[in-house]
Amino acid sequence: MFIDSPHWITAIILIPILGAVASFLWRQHSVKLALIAATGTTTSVGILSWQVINSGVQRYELGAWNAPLGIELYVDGLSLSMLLVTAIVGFAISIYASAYFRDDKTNFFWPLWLFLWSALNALFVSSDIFNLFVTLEIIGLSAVALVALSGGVDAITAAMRYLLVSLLGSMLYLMGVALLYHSYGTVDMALLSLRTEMIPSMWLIMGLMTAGLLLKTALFPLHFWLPSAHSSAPAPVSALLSALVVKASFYILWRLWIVVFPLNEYARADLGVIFGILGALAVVWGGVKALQQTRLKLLIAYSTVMQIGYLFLAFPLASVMGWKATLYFIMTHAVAKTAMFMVAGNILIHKGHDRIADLYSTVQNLPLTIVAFSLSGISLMGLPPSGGFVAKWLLLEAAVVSGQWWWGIVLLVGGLLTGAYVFKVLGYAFIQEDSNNAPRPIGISKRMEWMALCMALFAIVLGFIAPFILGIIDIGSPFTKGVL
Amino acid sequence: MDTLYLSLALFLLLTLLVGMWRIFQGPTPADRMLAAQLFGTTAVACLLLLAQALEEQALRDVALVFALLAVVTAVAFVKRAWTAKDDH
Amino acid sequence: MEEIDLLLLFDAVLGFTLVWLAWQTLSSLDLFRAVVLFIAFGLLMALAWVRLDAPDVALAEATIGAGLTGALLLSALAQLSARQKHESETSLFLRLTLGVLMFFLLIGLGYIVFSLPPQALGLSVEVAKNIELSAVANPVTAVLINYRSYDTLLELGVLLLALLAVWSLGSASTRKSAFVNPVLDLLTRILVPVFILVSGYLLWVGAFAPGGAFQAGAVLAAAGVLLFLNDWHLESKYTGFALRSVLVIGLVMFIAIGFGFVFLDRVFLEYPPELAGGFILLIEAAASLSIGIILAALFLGRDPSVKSDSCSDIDTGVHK
Amino acid sequence: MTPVFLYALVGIVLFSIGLYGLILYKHLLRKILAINIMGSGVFLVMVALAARTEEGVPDAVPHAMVITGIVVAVSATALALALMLRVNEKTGQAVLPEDRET
Amino acid sequence: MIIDIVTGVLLLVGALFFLAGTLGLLRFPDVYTRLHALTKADNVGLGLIVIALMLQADSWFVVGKLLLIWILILLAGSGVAHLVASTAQKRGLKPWKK
Repeated sequence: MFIDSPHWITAIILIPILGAVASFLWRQHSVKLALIAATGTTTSVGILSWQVINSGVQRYELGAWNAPLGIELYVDGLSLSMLLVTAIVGFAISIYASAYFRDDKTNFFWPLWLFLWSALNALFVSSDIFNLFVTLEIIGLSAVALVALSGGVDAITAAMRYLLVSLLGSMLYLMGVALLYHSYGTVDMALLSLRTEMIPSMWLIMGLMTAGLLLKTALFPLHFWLPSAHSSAPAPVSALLSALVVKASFYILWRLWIVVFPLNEYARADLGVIFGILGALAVVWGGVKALQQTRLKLLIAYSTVMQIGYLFLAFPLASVMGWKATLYFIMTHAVAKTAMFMVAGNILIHKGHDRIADLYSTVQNLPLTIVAFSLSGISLMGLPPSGGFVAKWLLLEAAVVSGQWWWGIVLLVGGLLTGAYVFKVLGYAFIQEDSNNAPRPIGISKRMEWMALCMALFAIVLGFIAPFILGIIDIGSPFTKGVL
Repeated sequence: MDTLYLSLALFLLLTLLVGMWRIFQGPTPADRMLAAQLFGTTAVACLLLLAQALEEQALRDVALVFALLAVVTAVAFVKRAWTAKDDH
Repeated sequence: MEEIDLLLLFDAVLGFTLVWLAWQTLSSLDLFRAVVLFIAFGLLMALAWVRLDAPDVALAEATIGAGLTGALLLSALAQLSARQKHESETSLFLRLTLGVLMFFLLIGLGYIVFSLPPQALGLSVEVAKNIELSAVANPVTAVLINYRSYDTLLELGVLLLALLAVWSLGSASTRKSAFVNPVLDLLTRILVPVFILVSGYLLWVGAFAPGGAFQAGAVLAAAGVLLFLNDWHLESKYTGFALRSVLVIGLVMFIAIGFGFVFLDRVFLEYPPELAGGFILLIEAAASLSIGIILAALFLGRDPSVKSDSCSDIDTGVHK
Repeated sequence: MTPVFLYALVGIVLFSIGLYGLILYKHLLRKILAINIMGSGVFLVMVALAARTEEGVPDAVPHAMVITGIVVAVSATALALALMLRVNEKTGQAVLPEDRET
Repeated sequence: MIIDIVTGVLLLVGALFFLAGTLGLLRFPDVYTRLHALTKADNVGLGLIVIALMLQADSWFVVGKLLLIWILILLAGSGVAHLVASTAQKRGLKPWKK
């Protein structure tokens, strides 16, 4: 039957590419074509998830060549969760962007974004570490171009820095790929997981690949490039970068760490302490810096630095529950951060600036937007019943089970810091001021307000549907070594 | 015979190294570019010798491509990069 | 054994020179010198590929690595407003720390490389075993266009994406021609057909000997670059949709043929062996065309259909 | 020392030099050249080690990967150069703000 | 056998021209004279080597390809020499005088 066809897995990669090509070819219709492609992509991800939920892990041999000679696609619960969150966030941002970009120049947004989407999907389903390099490059180049789209000095220099960092990360990763291939004769993750062994040279290979990917993921102290890039980009782009792009390199790192690197449980947890400490520092540093910011988009960007820290707290635990918490963090953060950047975009268009101190009377003019900001703030803080709460709860439980309760303190501190900066913004936004002399604010499209609210609500809803989501994550038990 | 080809290839590689001095020294960009041009031609000769010695057909194609692309870089230099402010 | 010794000597000289050139490229104060040294570096890299029995890579390096990258670098250099001759001083401490770190990295990497077994088959047996089924006789082309054709498909995407990215940066300033030179004109007229011929030859030869779509495309791009350098313009009626169609044809053809056979109970990118040869050639031809035009357009650096508003004459000094 | 290991050694030296240059030098053009040199280093390691087969016919898979890599590198370089020119146009210098001479 | 000797001699002389060209590039005093040195290597040096290798070629195809390479280098060499010289002159680079 049509819906049972095994080829849907290729559709999630091909539809956005073809959409990119179409919106590049027929420029005057680029928005329409891109929205069609976005709908098509989201639908195929939906069909693919239906297949995976019903019949388990999906595998696809491209060109009918199996590994190690060919490249295989592979979807388990982890890949699927990433695909789903990408589809939801991606679709929402597509609709938001169709209202956000009105002027002609930005019609490059559509092909660039669809390329990015295609590469993200390709990355999440690939099980070949060289192929992952190619997808990483597409992601890197399109993300850089998207940052530069607004054309200002800040954006251009941020894009340049981002490109250099991204290329450096790729080179380090590629060196690791080269050495792995020549040590074990394959670039297939599943085969590598059977072949790798803990020999001395493995340490440096692990170090190179990890360093390259951490640079792209912007874990403290390698986050230096992130705030400028994420804050100077147009709002929909910022949302894409914070919600999805940094997660892509994290996903590769995660897979390598669980599946490919030859670590036993204990070694993985011991090494994970380094990540845990860096993650904790990222949470504190990002939180404090966010609190100090005077511009809304920079504040949200530093909040991303902080939230990336959370993703690494599960590494010292190295337990299935900890990993589930990480995945939940990824999903919630993606959705909530998308909402926040949409809010920032709305405010920016509405008021013409995003200075936090001058946000007075926003609540009267953009009530939906401020509700969206509050809701996504709740999720980022981790208050019940939001998705963020589930993530923190899972992590706390995992920490207590493994007797490392102190990681819970980081969650607490992080929650407080998040609360502080969210309320700082809300505080200003609720000030009422008779603003006769202020420049007349610009009305914004209702679509933009509603999309922000939808995403914020979804970040809360993620807390209610936790059992369903956790069920999806378990498909193919991705966190057990030797299953890929 | 192969020994002759190979020693000549090595010899050409060495002359190429000597020629590199001009790239360093300049003084005008044109001098550097001329040296690079000679570099290309020497590399072509080197490749042709290697092709003969190692009996590798494809190396002649590489030499052919070298010859073609050398023109492009040289023209790019003359038309684009050679600006007056660097001539001393 | 004399030949082996000579070759080893050749390798040693080449290897040493490569390292030295790389070092000099980066530490040159004069940026022009750095670029010329880098071009020389690319040429020698191609010789290294030849010595490593990788003529396909040598062709790619000679065309793309040394040739087009060199032209791109020269052209970009010319548009920099000021050539910063002096790197501002970095602290000795930083240089030393970094140097020591690099030294350890080198030791580590060296250890890995030398601890690898001196013999390893990699996938060469698999490649050879299936070569009959791949419809091409050159193993590198077989990997690129059949076994790992998905990588190649995405790579066409990378190229197109890079062009989109460059175009999205907006129109760079156009350059007025420095002078019209009849000799250059003649040279271009003679060479462009040769380039196209060689490009076709590389495409055709790629099926059974070193060569293939990328190399062919790059040679085609070189022809384009030569034309642009000779102040040649695409007529404006071709710069819009027509140009864009050519840019994407490689990618679209690849996907269309790759997916076409899905309807005949194959998987994506699988070709029935009896038809594979023809379809692969079709894909490769479309791909080289797109690659060539994309690379040439990258050199031009702006969307030719957009009228550039800022026209600045950077190339001073000729008429003045 | 066989040619295989000689070239692999050259590859890792190039990789390290490129990394050093990328971090240390400030002018964007130098940084771009440095990344290209790093890339050449990786490619050299890939191809050199692919020649370790018994029959003397090298492993074609890394060769294909390197061709892919070269094309990716030229795409990235083209974008980097275009961005560099934009930075230069906007700020008057082809360096990142944090590296600017005061 | 005689062919081998002729080849050898041609190759050696060709290589000498390359050496001469390189040395000329190093020793000559200005761009114009260095151009002169360069074209010697391009035209004569490579020409001799190509002729020598043609004698050893095993097919007409190879001969044709070698010839094409030489012609290309000739064209490029003379074209570029002309361009460089005329540009140098336009830019006011003075030829060297004793």
